[in-house]
Amino acid sequence: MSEGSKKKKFLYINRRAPYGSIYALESLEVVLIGAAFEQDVSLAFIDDGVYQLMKDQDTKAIGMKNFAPTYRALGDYGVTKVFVEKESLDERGLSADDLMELVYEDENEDYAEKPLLTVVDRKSLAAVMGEQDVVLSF
Amino acid sequence: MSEGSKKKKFLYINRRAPYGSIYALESLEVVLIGAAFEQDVSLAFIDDGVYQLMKDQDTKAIGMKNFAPTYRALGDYGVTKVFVEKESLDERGLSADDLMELVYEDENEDYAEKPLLTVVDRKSLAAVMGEQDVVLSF
Amino acid sequence: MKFSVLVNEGPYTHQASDTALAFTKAALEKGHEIFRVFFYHDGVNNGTRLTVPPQDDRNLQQMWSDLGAKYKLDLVVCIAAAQRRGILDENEAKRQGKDANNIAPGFRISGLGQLIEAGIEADRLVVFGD
Amino acid sequence: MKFSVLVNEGPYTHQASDTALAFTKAALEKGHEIFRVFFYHDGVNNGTRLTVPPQDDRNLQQMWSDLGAKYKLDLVVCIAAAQRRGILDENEAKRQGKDANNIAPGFRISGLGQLIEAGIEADRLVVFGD
Amino acid sequence: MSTLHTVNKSPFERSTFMSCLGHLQPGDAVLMIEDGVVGARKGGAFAGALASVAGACKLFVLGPDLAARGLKESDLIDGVTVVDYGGFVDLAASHDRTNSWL
Amino acid sequence: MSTLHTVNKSPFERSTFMSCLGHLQPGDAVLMIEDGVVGARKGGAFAGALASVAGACKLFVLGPDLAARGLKESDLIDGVTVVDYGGFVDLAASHDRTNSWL
Repeated sequence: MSEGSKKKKFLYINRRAPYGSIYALESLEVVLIGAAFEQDVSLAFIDDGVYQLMKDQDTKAIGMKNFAPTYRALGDYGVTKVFVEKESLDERGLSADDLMELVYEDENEDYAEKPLLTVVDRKSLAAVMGEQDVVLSF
Repeated sequence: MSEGSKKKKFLYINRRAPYGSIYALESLEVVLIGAAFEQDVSLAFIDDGVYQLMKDQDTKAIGMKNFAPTYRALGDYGVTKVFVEKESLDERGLSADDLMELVYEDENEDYAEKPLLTVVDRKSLAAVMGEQDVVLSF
Repeated sequence: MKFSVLVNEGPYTHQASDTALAFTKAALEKGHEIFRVFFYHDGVNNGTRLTVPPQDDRNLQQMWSDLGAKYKLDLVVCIAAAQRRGILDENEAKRQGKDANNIAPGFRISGLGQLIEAGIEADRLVVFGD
Repeated sequence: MKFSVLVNEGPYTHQASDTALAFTKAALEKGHEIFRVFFYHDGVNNGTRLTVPPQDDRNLQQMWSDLGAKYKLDLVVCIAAAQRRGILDENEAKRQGKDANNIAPGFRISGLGQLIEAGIEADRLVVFGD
Repeated sequence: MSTLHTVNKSPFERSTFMSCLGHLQPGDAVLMIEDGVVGARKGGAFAGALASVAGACKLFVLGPDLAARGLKESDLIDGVTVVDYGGFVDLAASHDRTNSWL
Repeated sequence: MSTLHTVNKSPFERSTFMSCLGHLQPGDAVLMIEDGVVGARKGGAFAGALASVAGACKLFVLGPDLAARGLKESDLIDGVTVVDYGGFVDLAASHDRTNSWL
């Protein structure tokens, strides 16, 4: 980016389960469009938002499009700071093993494949929230 | 009512605070329209629904119509079984004194004025729910 | 058995319309009768023909209209809720001095009394919402 | 200071639009600038001119249009969200082969990029929703 | 004279799930649909509350919603039966009334 | 570098209120608006949780929403300040960012 242009820290917080409401899908649409603006983007999955990342989502019988595979593309869009809250997993009887194995290629390290999701505790996530310029919660 | 016509037991359950969403108001609209059908109607206020009955609601500054006075008309519409759940009041730090003093005139007892609201416990209310033909929750 | 269905939320934002549609279809396929589907609150937004969902997504208005045509369903949009939210048929648009209408094929606009009647006439009323 | 406002719910069903309107008005009256009001999710439903609220109720679409005219506000309805929910302007209606449009005066339809831009250009982005 | 209760929201998001459990009568049935299905997961914070009513009431989840959220029947607490939309219709028909906790 | 958090739903209905309280940083402010104002009532089930953050964070409620629900300033737990829409604007301006818990 040129020196004069603005670069802001954007955090998208995903708090709701997918499919029961459209917020998860329309949040993802914002993130993908927003990638073109080359801002400093982070994603957080907390509360029921962690269900958006579940493995083996199968939406055939509810007649809705399964958009879980789109999360695999986040790295290609330059979105690599993706946090999952540990306490939110714990409360739901879930662990990181229940989530999709998402990776990205690190262009700063010869495109080495790295895990996309970082499980962090609530306190660390609160600190991330406190470092942003713009926070959008869905 | 004539013997051949159907008379059903309708219960309207009000679970949400007023003004934050339209459900309380549009529930009241159903109850008032429904009165013309001369069914056996009960109302229950549980969870945040108890806030619909609060005294001294003043909506001037939020620019919305205060529809609390409409509850005073319930008796005139023949709706006299109105239950408020005790546990819901307790959890919110409220008591019956915080609620509007609503009355109706009992046409079976020479139009004696009687209190409209009956505070009942959760167990009794569950029993009321189990006696209905139609239950609508708002 | 005779069912009535109440849909309290619009399409896409909440799953209510999807679930109500699947329930209604399953009931009909089992040979039950659907006395009426009543659309209340934001549910009235299921009845606009102006929606253009993405090509890889379902079209809920179309699915309701199609199911309605196939089984001659009575799809009723509450008039008071519809006016608040901008769902009008040709008559209503004229009466309110509006220059356009947006009601979808197979839906009709009527009063809340139709919901009470749906509760009285059906053996079961099943509600879908937020 | 420069604010942007995001409205995520439609009128009447949730209080979001009322609160956003009151916030926007208060900010303007304090001399702040409103860079943009962006309507997303069901928020796009604030932008239909076909609403006919009861006579003793507020008309939120009218209030947004009026405030927009008074302060020359940029009221932007998200195109993707609007298509799903049946909010169209004349161009979109033509492009999609629809026989009517319903956008209200003072609102314009544009892409999600306008929301990101609103976040970048304003000092603060304030969000109202369900 | 029993009731079919439906719960469509996650107990982690809304109070309807617990409010429903607090208003059950013996012989009633609870059907978790849409986001409500996540409440039936083994090891979750509400699994105990749900299990505590399983003796007096029958518990069901809507299979299509379970699959959409990446959950399997084996992920659920004991005593929960998975049904499809046809099963939902059967439950509505076989109980005297439906109470949708919205 | 502090945050204004807004909560617009009742803690008795949704989990956003408690989730917000769990993610505060010292020096942040919480503004309860719309149905969220009921969480600040004295004697309510969430009054203790709210009071426990009052030392590290500042607490506000939107007066117009409080009045609409029949509550008065004297009904609130100690340490909560009532503001109007102009005060909401001032809070949004004086904190570095707004986090709306939806």
